[in-house]
Amino acid sequence: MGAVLDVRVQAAPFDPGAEANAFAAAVQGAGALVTFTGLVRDEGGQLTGMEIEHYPGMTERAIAAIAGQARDRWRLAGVLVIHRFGPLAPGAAIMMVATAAPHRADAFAAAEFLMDYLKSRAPFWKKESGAAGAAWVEAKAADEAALDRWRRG
Amino acid sequence: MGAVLDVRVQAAPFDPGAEANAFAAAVQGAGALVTFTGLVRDEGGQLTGMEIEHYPGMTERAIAAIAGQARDRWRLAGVLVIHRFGPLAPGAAIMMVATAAPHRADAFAAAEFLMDYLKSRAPFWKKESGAAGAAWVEAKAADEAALDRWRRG
Amino acid sequence: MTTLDVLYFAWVRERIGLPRERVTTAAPTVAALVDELSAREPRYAAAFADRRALRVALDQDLADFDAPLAGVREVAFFPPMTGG
Amino acid sequence: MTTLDVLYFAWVRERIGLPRERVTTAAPTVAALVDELSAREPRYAAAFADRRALRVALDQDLADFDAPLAGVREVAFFPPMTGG
Repeated sequence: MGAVLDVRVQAAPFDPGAEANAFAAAVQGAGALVTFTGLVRDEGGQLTGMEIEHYPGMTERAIAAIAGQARDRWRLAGVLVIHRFGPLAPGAAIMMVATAAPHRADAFAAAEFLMDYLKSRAPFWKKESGAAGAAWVEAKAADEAALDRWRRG
Repeated sequence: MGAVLDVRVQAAPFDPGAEANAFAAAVQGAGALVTFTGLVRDEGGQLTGMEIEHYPGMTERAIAAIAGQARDRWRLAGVLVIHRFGPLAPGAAIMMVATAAPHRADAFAAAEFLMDYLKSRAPFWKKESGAAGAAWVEAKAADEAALDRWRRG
Repeated sequence: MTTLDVLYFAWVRERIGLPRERVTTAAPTVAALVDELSAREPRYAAAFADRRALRVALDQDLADFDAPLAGVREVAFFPPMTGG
Repeated sequence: MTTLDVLYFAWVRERIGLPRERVTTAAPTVAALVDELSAREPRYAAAFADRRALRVALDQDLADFDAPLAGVREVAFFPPMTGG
């Protein structure tokens, strides 16, 4: 099916609501739209900023492969992935995924799948800055474990 | 926890992207935001419009109860539910839910739970109009079955 | 005898031809009320023909057909919901 | 002997002190290349000390440490990803 596939890796800020509306208009006809937006937490004011490093070239390639898998696995009208790199302020949108489908179960499952794979298989690394200095965010075992549920199908 | 709880049942159109951004700002501090938007499908031009009937009073009560259950069950920073009634044009947003949480698994699960319950337990009825006339949308066995997965926990 | 507000929605409303009415009844349960209404006129009988296709709410909470009507002020009949 | 672009990201880059370099090597596998680099200087040994904490990509695809380097032009070392 002629699903919309839009992947962007960028330093520039983006407006999640405006992107969701533009995506909904682009896939018009689909009844169900799911979005996930990841925001920089302020950790009760402890976090002063975040920096995201990525691997140019591989990033786009990895995200496109993950999005393609989602499109093969569920009945989707479209997939949107936007992921920022560089410095980000507390409250800023780090990334978003949006999925559109005729039925909500497909849109939800594909969005969760995309998030689980992006978190652990796309080459991004987060470094958080606070009063105590800057530190690389460690990968969580739960994120790696989250991939298991998609291996059964 | 002082979670944002915002439920609106209205005839007026709404802007899903603008609502998602306003909700994100209201719950600032949460790292994960999930939205679901239900749109009127055009069924390849076959559908000329939709009318939604509801049960004033019970609607708000049922949605508030469902949202309260979600808030008790997952760690959430906020829940937003907007559902329209009255006439709707193809492509229009029928309803949306948004959930905000520290972690994405909670935000996704709560959004799916809200959708499953809203679909089958909130008193709304859809009537679709097309070239062949108007007809009430029939409830799907799959929607009733979707509730089962939430009964285990 | 008690007087109830009885509400109809969606195709139940269309078949019966009105959105709400006041009904004075001695019916002890929802099922007894449905029997009483169905005996009135064919349009009621048509609306209530298949009870498995109907849902009922008592004072705006979903209930079963065998629920008692004691103390209830508002009864609503409608098809399975299709929101979302 | 072959010449590779070797890239480092996140704390691997910080420990080694540079983002990329050209390496001429006869190492047949990723593991052999890691051994060779680790023998160079303490900063490499520090970066590669715990291989379970490292990931490797060959020509921008994730690979294992026992993968062969034949035909590969770009090797990247980095910690587990933390995007999303």
